[in-house]
Order: sequence, then C-alpha cells, then structure tokens
Amino acid sequence: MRTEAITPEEHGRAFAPTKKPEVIEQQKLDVRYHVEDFNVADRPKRFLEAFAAILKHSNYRFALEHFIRMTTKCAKCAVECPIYQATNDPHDIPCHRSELLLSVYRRHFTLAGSLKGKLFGTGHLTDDMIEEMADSFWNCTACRRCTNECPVGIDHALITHLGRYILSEIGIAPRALVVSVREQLEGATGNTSAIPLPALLDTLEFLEEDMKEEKGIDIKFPLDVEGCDYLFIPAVSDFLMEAETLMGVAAVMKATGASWTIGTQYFDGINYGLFYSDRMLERIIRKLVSEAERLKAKNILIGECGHASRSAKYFVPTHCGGKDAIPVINIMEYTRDMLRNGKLKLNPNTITETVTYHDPCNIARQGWVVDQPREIIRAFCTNFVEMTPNRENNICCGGGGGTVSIDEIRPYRTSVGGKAKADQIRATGAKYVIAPCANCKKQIRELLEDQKIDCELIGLHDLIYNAVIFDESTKSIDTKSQKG
Amino acid sequence: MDRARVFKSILWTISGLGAAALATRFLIGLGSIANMNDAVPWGIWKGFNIFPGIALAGGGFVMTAIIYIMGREEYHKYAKVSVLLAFLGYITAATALVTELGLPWFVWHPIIYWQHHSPLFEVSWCVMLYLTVLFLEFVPVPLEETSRFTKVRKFLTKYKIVLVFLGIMISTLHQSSLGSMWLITPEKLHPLWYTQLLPILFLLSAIAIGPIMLILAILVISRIYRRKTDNQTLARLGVLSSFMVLTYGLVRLIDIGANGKFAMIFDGSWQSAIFIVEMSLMVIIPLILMGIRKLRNSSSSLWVASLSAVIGLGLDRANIAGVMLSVDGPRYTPTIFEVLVSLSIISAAILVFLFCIERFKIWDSKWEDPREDKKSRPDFDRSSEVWLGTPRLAGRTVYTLIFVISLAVGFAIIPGKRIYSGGIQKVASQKSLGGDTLFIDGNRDNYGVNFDHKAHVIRDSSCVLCHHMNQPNDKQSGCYTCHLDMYQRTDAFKHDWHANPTGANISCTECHAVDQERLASTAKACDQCHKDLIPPGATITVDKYMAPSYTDAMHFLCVDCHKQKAVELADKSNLALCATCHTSEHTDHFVDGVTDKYKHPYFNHVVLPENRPTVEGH
Amino acid sequence: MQGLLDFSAGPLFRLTFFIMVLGLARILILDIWGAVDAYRKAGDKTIDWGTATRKTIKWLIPIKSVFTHKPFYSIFSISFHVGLILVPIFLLAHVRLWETAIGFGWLSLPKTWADILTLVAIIAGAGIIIGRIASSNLRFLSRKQDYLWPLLLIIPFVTGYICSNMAVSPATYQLSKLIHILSGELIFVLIPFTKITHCVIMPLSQFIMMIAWKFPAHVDDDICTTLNKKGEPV
Amino acid sequence: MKAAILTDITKCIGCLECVAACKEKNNLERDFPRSWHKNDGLSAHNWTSIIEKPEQHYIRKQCRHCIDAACVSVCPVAALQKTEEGPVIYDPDKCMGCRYCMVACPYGIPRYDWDKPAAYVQKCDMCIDLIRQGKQPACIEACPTNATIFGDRDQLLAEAHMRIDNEPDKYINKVYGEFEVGGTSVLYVSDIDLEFLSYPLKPGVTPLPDTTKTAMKAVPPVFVGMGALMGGIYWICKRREKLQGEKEGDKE
Repeated sequence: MRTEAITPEEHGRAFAPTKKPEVIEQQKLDVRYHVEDFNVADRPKRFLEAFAAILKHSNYRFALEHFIRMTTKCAKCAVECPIYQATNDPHDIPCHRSELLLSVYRRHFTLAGSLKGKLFGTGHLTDDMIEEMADSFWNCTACRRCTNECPVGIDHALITHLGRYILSEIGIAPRALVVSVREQLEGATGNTSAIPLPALLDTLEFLEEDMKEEKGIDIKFPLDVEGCDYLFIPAVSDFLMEAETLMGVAAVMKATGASWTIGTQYFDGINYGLFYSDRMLERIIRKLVSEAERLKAKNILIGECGHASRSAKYFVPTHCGGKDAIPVINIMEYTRDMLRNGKLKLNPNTITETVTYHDPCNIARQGWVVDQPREIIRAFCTNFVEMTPNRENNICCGGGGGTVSIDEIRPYRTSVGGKAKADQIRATGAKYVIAPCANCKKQIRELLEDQKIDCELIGLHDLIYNAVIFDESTKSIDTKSQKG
Repeated sequence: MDRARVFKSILWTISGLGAAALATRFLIGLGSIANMNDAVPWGIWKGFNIFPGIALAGGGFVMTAIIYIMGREEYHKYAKVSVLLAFLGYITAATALVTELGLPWFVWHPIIYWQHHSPLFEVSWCVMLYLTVLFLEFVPVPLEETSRFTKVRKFLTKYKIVLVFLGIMISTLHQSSLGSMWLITPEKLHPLWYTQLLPILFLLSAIAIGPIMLILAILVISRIYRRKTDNQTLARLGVLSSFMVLTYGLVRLIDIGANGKFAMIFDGSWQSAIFIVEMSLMVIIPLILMGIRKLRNSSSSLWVASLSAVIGLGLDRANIAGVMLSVDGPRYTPTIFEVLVSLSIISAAILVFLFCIERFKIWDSKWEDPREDKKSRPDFDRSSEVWLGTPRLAGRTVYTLIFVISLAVGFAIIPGKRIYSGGIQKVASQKSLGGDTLFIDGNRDNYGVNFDHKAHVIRDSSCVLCHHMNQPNDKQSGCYTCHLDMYQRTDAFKHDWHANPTGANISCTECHAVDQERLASTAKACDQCHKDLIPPGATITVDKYMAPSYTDAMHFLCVDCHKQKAVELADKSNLALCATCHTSEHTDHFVDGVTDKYKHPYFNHVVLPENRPTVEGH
Repeated sequence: MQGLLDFSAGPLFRLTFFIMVLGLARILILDIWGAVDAYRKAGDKTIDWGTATRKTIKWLIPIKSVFTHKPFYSIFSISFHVGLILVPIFLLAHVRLWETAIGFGWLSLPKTWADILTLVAIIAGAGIIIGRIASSNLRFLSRKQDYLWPLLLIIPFVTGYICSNMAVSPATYQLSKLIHILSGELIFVLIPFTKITHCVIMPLSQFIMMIAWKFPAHVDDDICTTLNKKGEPV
Repeated sequence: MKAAILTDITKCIGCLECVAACKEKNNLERDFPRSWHKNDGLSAHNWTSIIEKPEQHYIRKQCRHCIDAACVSVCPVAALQKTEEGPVIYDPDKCMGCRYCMVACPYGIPRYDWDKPAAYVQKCDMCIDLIRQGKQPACIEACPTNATIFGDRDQLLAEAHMRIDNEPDKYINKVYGEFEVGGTSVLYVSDIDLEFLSYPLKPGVTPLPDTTKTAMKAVPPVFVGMGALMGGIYWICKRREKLQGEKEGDKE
C-alpha cells in the first residue's frame, strides 16, 4: 500500500508543471466563471486521488468501464446539443467532453492504461487536461438530450456530472454555487439565498395580506405544523423573486383544503449538489429529510423547480431509506391530481392570450412531469401553443446544470446557451411563456431581456392564482377552523 | 507485485490451460487429450490426483482425532484449516475422478447399484459420506460471515463430535480400501509393492503423512501472505507424525522381509532404485529431520521434511497406481494435456483454499488485505500511475483476463489431429511428410495406397500424363483438388475461369462461333486449344465436360499404363495386379506415436511381438 | 505457404477465435457483475425494469433516428454492420468450416447475396472512413483507431472477395486467402480489447445508465475519510 | 447348463470368419488403428481376434468368461455380471466408466471407447441373447472347421481331455482354462503354449476375487472397532481432564 506521496522526481516525470489560475477562462466568448482560491500544487495527483476515492466508494466505476468500451465517435450527439448548435465548436460536442474524462479513466484506471504507462510512460493526466475539463464541463447545461440520442448508449450527462464532482473535490467549482451551498449547509440562515427567518416570516405575512385583499378570503401559509400531509419546499429564491408563484400555490392548497406546512428550520428546495458534488447533494438531502422528519410530514411537496424536484425525488430514497423513504411529489403533480378529482376548479377562460410552455429538463427529460402541466394549462388557458421540439425532447433554457446561478457568465448563457430556446420562443409568438422552474425562470427572463423578445415569463401557479375558483364549502370550513 | 498476486496469477494460468483440455475431453472424448490406452486404463489422474490426493487429505481425520478425541488443545487453531484441507483434497480427487470417468454423469450410480465385493464400491460410498461429513464440519466457518442460518451453524457446532467420530471411522475404511483395490492385481504389480498388507500400509501412510501435509500447507500459506508461523507447534506435530512414519516404515520393511523379497531392494533394477528413493523421501528424510531435536525447530528443516514426505507419499501412490504395473501393450506416458488437467485441478483447489483463507476466519483471525479497508487511500501503481481498484476488483479484472487467455492458448495447443480425429473430412490424398510418397486414400477411411510419386516422375517425365490441368496456369494441383469424392464425377471445365479477365481472359467468340447459339454442345473442343497439354497418344474423353471419377481416373489411367509396363518389364510381371497397390499394410497418418505397422484387424491376423520382457522375482 | 496457411487456419485460428469468444464472454460477465454489485450497493433500488427493457428494444431498432439524425452516416453504418454480421456467419464456405469444426452447420447465404453483401460492406466501410476524413467535426473527434477499425474490418472482405471471385492463379488465391485468414484473426484478437466489445454489451446500456444514477447511500463520510477532508468546510 | 466354448488351436486355419461374424452380429463399428489399441487385435469394436503364431498357428482371443470373474467382483456398480448360463455380461446402463474391470482382468479383455464423449466398456458377451434362444454364439456358427465349439462346460472338458488322451503327441497335456483363476468358460486345447494370453499373469488356480475378499470382509468389524477404539480414547481423555480439573479444584 502506498502511504507516501510521490517523490518530486516522480512528480516531475509524471505531471506537467502547474500554473495558477485565479479564474479559469472561457476564452472563446470571453466569459469567465469565478472560482475560490484553491491549492494549485499537484493538481493532477490530487485529481487522480479524488477520482480514485470517488470510484472506490461510489457506483461510477462499472458505468465508466461500460462506456469506455462503447465510444464510437459518431458525433450524432452534436446534432442534439444546443450548445454545439450555437457555437459550432467541436470542443462542445458532448462526445468530446465525455472523452476528456474517459481518457483519464482509460489511462489511470484500466489494465490497458497500465500497459501504456509501463511500456511508453505516456498519456498521463496533465494540468492542461484539467484546465480543458474545467472549461468544458461548465459549458454544458446538463440538459441530457445527448444521452437520449446516443446510438451506443453513453450517458454523457453522468460523465459530466462525475467530471464536475471530481473537479470540485480539488477546488475547481464555480464560486457562486460553492458559496450558496456553504450558506445552506453551514451558514446562519441555512438557505442558499441567505434569507433570515424573520425576513421570510415578514414576506409570508405580507403575501397573506395581499391575498386577503385580492381574493377576499383568508389564505394562510401554515408554519411548522406537525403531522401535515405535505411539507412544502420551494426553491428559496421564490420567496424573494417569485412571490406570485407562492401565492398561487397557497391558493391551490387553500382551494383543495390540503393540510400542508412550511418548515421554519429549513425551507430551501435548492440542491446545487446535483450540479457539482454528490457529497453536497447527500448532505442537502439529509437536511431536507431531517426537516420533514422533524415535522412528521407524510409527503414532501416540491415547488416549481426542476432540479429541486429531481434531486429530491431521486436522491431522497437513495440517501434516506430506499423503499421506505418519504415520498416526494412535484406541485404540478399535486395540482393536476386535484384538478382531476374535482377538488380544484379553475375558471376555463382566465387566460385568452397565447401561452406556451417550457419543459424544464430535469423533470421532463425522463417523462416524469410532462403531461401534468399541459393538462392544467388546458384547463384554464384557451390559446396554448407547443414549442418544437417539446416534452422529453425539449431544448434547455440555457441555464441548466447550475450555470444560471453563475452571474458572471450571463453573456454566455444568453447568447450561446439560450440561443436555441430564444429561437423557439420567438417562433411560437406567445404572449406568456410558462416555465415552472426557478432556474428556468431566471434564465429565460434574462434571455428575453438580452435577446429582446416581446414575451412575458411567468410561473404556472402565478397564472393558476388568477383562475382558482373557491368553493363556498372551503371557505366555510376554513372560517370554522379559524374560529376553533 | 505482491507475492500472493504472482502466485495466484500462475495458478489461474494453469487452471486456464487445463480447463481447455478438460473441455476438449468432455466434448470429444478421453482419447482426444489422454494417452491412456486399453493396456493402461488408469493414467496420471489416478496416480497423481486421486490416490495421493485422498492420502494427503488424511490430515483431516488425523487432526480431528488428535484435537477433539485426544483433546490436544494446542493444535486447536489448526482444526479448521485441516478440515478445509481435507475437504478440498477430497473435492480435488472427486473432480479428477469425474474427469476420468467415462460416464461422469453416472458418478452417483454406486448409490443405487450395489456390489459389496468391490473395494471401489466401498471407496465411493465412503468418499461420498466423508465428503458430506467434511462439508458439515466445514460449513459453520463460512456461515459465520452471515447472520442467516445461525440455527444450522449452532446445531452443527454442537454436534461436531459426532461428525468427528463418523469422519474417523469412514476415513479409516476407505483409506485402507484404496489399498485393497490393488490386491486384485497380484501378478501385475511389482512384488516390492504388492503385499496382502496393502490396506494397512495405505492407512498407516495416510495417518503418518496427512498431518505433514498440513504442516506443508501452513508453511506455504505463511510464506505467501508473509505471516509468522508457530514453528514450535508445527515441530511438535512433526514429532507426533514421525512416530507414525516410523511405524509405517517398519511394517513395510518387515513385510518385505517376511515375504523373502528383501534382496530385491538392492538388485539394481530401476524399480529397486525407485523403491529406495521412495522410502528415503517418505520415511528416512522426515525421520531424520523431525526426529532429531536440534534440527526440527528450524523452519527450513520443516520445509524439507514435509516436502519430501509429501512427494514420497505421492510417489508411492503413483507407483502402485501405475508406474509399477506391468503393461501388456502400448506403454503409457502422459500427454502434456493430462498433466495440465491434473495441475489445473490442483491449482483450482489451491485458489479456493486461498479464497477461503482470505474471506473466512480459518485461523484465529481473518486474513484481511489492508487495501480493502474503507479508510485506506487508493494505491496507484508507482511506475504506471494506474489504480485498478481494490485488490478484489483488480483481481477480478486481472485474473479473468489471465484465465481467458490461457484457456484460449490451451485450446490452440491441442493438436488438431486429436481434436478432429472424429469428424474431419479427410482429403483423398495426403502428402507424406518428408518423403516422396503420396498416401492416396480414396475412401477416406485410412486405408489407401502409398503412391511412389518420385519414381513415377522419373519414369514419365511428363506431368501431363496424370495431371489434367483444367485451370489456367495450374501446374501442380493434385487429383484430390477436384476429385473430392471417390465415385462422383467432377466438373472438368470451368467456364467462368476461361471468360474471366483475371482468368484465361478469352472472348466468347474464341470458342463459340459468332453466328451460332452459345451452348456447350456447339463450343470448340478442349483439345483444339490445349494442344500442348495433351500428350501424344493419350485419349482423355470428356463427356459433357465431366471429368471421370476418382476411381475411374486412377484405374483407367494408371492401370493401363501399368499393364503396358508389365509387358515391357518382364521381371515385374505383376505390376498390373490389384494387389500391387492394394496391399493390406499402410502407414497410419492420423494417429500420433504409432510406429508399429498395423494390419486391419478385420482382414488380418494379429502377430504379437516376440521376446517379451519377463517379470523378475517369480 | 501451405504450411503457413495450415498453421493460420489451425492452431492460430483456434487461439484467436477462443480469445474472441471467451474474451467477449468475460467482458459481458464483468459488465453484468459490475452492474449487479452497483445495484447491491445502491441506496435506492427501485428500478422500472419494464421501462428499461422497452427503452432498450426501442433504441436497438433505430428506425426513427436513422432518418432524422445524419441519415447518410446512419445508413452507411447500418449496412456496414449488416454485412459484418451476416457474411462471416452465413457465407457458404464459412458454414462448411463450422461444420467440420463443430459438427453441425446452418443455412447459408446464396452466393450472389453473399457477394452483394460483401460489396456493400466494403463500400459502406470505405464510406465511413471517407466520411470521417471529410467531416471536420468527426476528424476532430476521431482517434486513430476510429479510422483503423473500418479499414481493418474491410480487409477480410476484400481478400475474401478476391479469393472467391477474382483469383487469377493459385499463388494469388493462396496469398489472398492467407491475408484473409490472418486479418480475420487479427480482428478476432482485437475484438475483446477494443470498442468492438459493444457487440455484446450494447444491449445493457440502458440498464447500466439507469443503475448508474442510483448512487450508494452515505458515501460522503467515506470519501471525506479517504481524502482526508473530514471536518473541512464546504 | 454352463455354457462354454472350446477352441482347438490345431484345427484353426485363421480364416477370420468368427471375427467377421462377431462384427456383424454385434453391429460393431469399423475399426481404425488408434494409438490406444493393444496389439492383440481386440478393441472396443473388435470383440474377438485371431493372433498368428509361427508355423501356422492361429489363436482366437476373446473374453474368457471366468467362473469367478475378477471384473464382476471389482465392478462397483455391478454393471458386469456372471449369468446363470455362464457368460459374463455387461450392462451399459449401470456402468459409470471407472475402468476398474480393465485393471483387474487377468487376461486384459475389456476394451474402451476412448474416442467417444460418452464412453463405454466393450467386451464379448458370448452372444448371450442367442444362447438364451437356444442357439449357438455367432462365432461358433461361423467356424468352417469346427475348431471352436460350443456346449456345456463339463461336456466340453470331457471332450478336451478325450482329444488330448487320443492324441497325446499332438496336444500339450493341459486344457487351458480348466483351473486357471478358478476356471474359465472359454477353454483351449493346443499344441503350443498359450500362457501369453494371460500375460503378465502367471495363471494360478485361486480365483482373483479371493484376494480382496479378506479385506472386504474386514470392513464391518474395522468400522465398528474403530468407532469403539475412538470412543474409548475419547472417554479416557475426557475422564483424565475431568480428574485433573477436580485435582486443580481441590488445590484451590
């Protein structure tokens, strides 16, 4: 067993000299993402150690082992990749991006690599390769279109996910994400937007008053109620920026008479761990579940947010109990179900303008939340148009994979990442574009602004808020319970 | 590379090579890889795997007797390993038996078909029972690893002493019965080995050498895994078994003396030399090294003593089971494949042994690889900067590769003659190796004619006389390239060859007249073009472009000529007779190592070789 | 020459053939083994096998995507694959070889069809190479082996075609046959160690993808320990 | 009746009709010379053969159908059995292919299908089916010179001795097979020494199965005795331990 670090001579032979980048450049577009100060010494060695540690404890090895035997380099994924379609730079072909990591795997973790190393001593990981990876992996918006179309079945998204994870272990991760997660896990406020609890309570109170004014009934945001059916967790940014979505959700909840609550200890659905680090992913999921356990909630209800839904839906069972884990549903699933069983009634002619719907990649790609929003929209909008392509084949807004949080690369996102989306929206000529995802909302809003498209971005529940019809019975039950 | 990995790689290689031979044996038959024959029906698998294997596995019952019945607690830590060793030894023997049985899927037949006179019947029953007992004795060890089956484990541990008793009783029986098996061959087995006491000698030697095998195994394991050994205990065990060795030696020598065969030990024949080697390996060297107090505590003398005793026992069993049997017929030397199968079975058993050592608590503690530990850092290989995963994962990758490649090599090195001896389509004529004679076998049934090609070329300088040469530029094709079947006629004219640009490249009109329909019947005759190819005076009639059949070609071409020659050469008047070619003798071209000229048993008498060797001492 | 032919068609053939077959079996087994291990380690074991199977079948029969994405490339590569699979297994001469080697044969392709398929495979292979060279994207992505493989794969087809249709003399015939056999054997040996292994493990891809996203539970701690990061801030 | 065959070597002309008849009757395959054949002409597909000796002597070799047969005694699954009629027959359904019979046979008769994946032992069964129908074995029927004849063993023995007595100068004064290994059902009268047929055995008169019988009879007593011995030792050891324990307890 190797206990010593490699000697300086060995290091000199095996690894190229390092240079210290404060900022890794996106040379082509002059867009940069900021990273925090990190240790630049021995990067290849630390990269490999992190890689090995991850392979040792996680499940990636067998998948990589499978993928390295399949790569045919047919470039079919290029047709699918919105980024490549915008830049036309072969470096952006998903296949090439995957190859960056796969070649490292081949060289440093397989028998063939061992042979190559022993016979020729070439091909080992260098600083340049790490820098290329650092560039490339954050160009991707993790929309996973390439994965669906790969003729040999290589999961480029998984490889990118792993690549970012390893890079983050040696300190190369966008500062915006790292800082947010740090606040969420270790900060005083415990959420990514650093909203203190009093501020949140103020906001909710204000919203309640607003709704009272507008709808004439008491719609409450129940706080810290134990034993509810639903623990509602939206992306925390909604509290700041998408208040109307929250009001819509509250209205729906009120109209359907659900027992629900918002936890005061933890109220942030955002999980940037999904974008850059499985370790953070795990910690955030644990935090989420511990809040649900504290409140003895029966379900976790995630608000309008793609990645928050996906991370909770797929990783709550992974880290917290497998089959017996607490169920996770998306608010749109809930609303649709209520609509179907008649508890929720919407005014069918609320919106007469042209409306289009943007599928957030994280919930639409594997066909999870695809039909539900359409059913809801058709229930109260008269003029709904689809984008092409749509549903599982939709095109990413351009801010996926956490890139939307990196404010410093906004020009890249709106000119390259979102180009295809902008064209799509333009083509529909819609008045409203509905994007039920905090990240998509932010990105598309910026996109519409930068690309100067005459269209309004709006959340699904923002619109529902206007369409909800309250039963007399709900009102009466509610007043009774309030009296009691 | 650590020692264990190198050792395991070698074992995997051998296993792979042997597995290929094993697969061939099961697919094609014993004859495809083994040199066993009707005179020596039992080969190296009996003499190298089964008899010594069972004897060396005797450590199991001896050790359990010492530990559980005589209550010698100091050896208790070796109880599990000796049971495991015995279990694997018996499994090895059983595998070898299944390999060499003609109908291995009927290996259970002794259970329902009884023949209590047969020592082998008793042996097979005892082996089956004892395997069960050993399994039950050993199975609590792996069960310790899981939380399931706790009841079973506790039950078995509780009634261990019953199993121990059963094990000893059964072992005693069949260790001796293995000796009884050879009582039936009083004249075949060399007198130095044949005695009515064979059963007792077998039992005694198993009791003596079994524990010594255990010592050897412990030494080997500790060397592979770099663990310290408890030499004191091992030496004490050595002393214990050297008493048994002494007993065995004395019984054997006294028996030989009592039968008046003492002089044969020193009569200078090769058998006597082997006897002396055997006795010194099995008895004298261990006695000296383990009996003398000064010597026995050193690790190296333990090594030498145990190794020599084990080899000696193997030699003894091999001698009785094969080497010292008089043979009436082809002598037996094992093929490389038989050896490989033998070794591969043993290698596989050792691999299982190592697996158990690594995974289960065989000694006081489990042998854990520190690299398997969760907390350990991945150890990249220094020179290549590669990390193949934890040792188990890396082993999975590396050993399967080694196994697969050696298996393929194994399949490649088995001679095609042996593999295809059953089903190959043999060509009608074969080149003789290094000679000037063609073996022409029209029926492809191994009986044919040795055709002296050179002599014919000298006599008739023209190749054309015999070789038709249908194909452009063809000067050397043998008859069999076209005449594949003895009686069927063959297409003599290849139209496409003539028309093809890369063939003869002649235009249609060259053969077919311009104004006529292009049919075979209207085309130009062959000899219009091929004037120079047809010898003057030769008449080769081509009927609808079908060349004559093989037999016809041979008979009409050759016999005509020979008849003519018979007239010309007055001293060789029988040249045209059938028997000139169709003699009964022929050289066998398909069988390895056959030097005798065989005659067809169907048509001929058998002549036995005279001057047979006689057995000394009768 | 005859000796060389005998050797390459005998022991060398057996060696390479078994390396291929056993090597592929090994890859398949290791692949499944790895997936099973991963599945056992996964924190969340709910996998919709039915969907995965349906997805696999749908994806293995690429009818729709052929015409929507890079149609020329798709058609070339599919016809190349068809030739590659059918001709070696169902050519009459090869079926005869199987019969002598393993004792039984199967249906064989008519000669004309075999010739056509051979030519199709040759043309498609050449087309793939040319396409790779012509497209700047593909040129950028391709490694050496991506050019070499189609080239290597069409050698036996070319020589086989020469053998059966164009041999002018025994010497040509034997030489092309020798190249045919040797190149085929080279391919056999390389198959288990290169991307051609996709021929056996490809159907597993969708399952592998599904299982790969099922992460093991509680690895944060272990990785922190291994990397000496325990207690470090985020 | 104890079926037997008497072969008179002096009458045999080596015409091989018996060999041909045997092949035809038993449906035996054509025989190619193989490396595993013994050079006496017998093989898995040749159950009888003619061995040529100098001066026009032809000796037919076949299974001797011993009265107390070694092969029958050693077969662990009783696939080889001595029938009431006399012949030793083989049941392929019972056989597991251990080949112990080949090791044990003093005349080296049983042969093996070495080239088959499912391999059986093969040997002459004296055409037991024909005998049961009251007919003669095929080889006997085929013999043109009556060199080999079929009948009851006692009668044939009498016949043999009569021939020897009639022409003492012609024959060696011995009926081969009368007493060797306890007697065989296939007998020879001859004018040359036939001991080579049983090489390397020097034919004694004891049946070979007797050699193992003593050992096999000892099996039950040894089994019980060993158990008793071990039980005794176990009891003594336990008792000693107990006593020692008590002693130590006393000391304390």
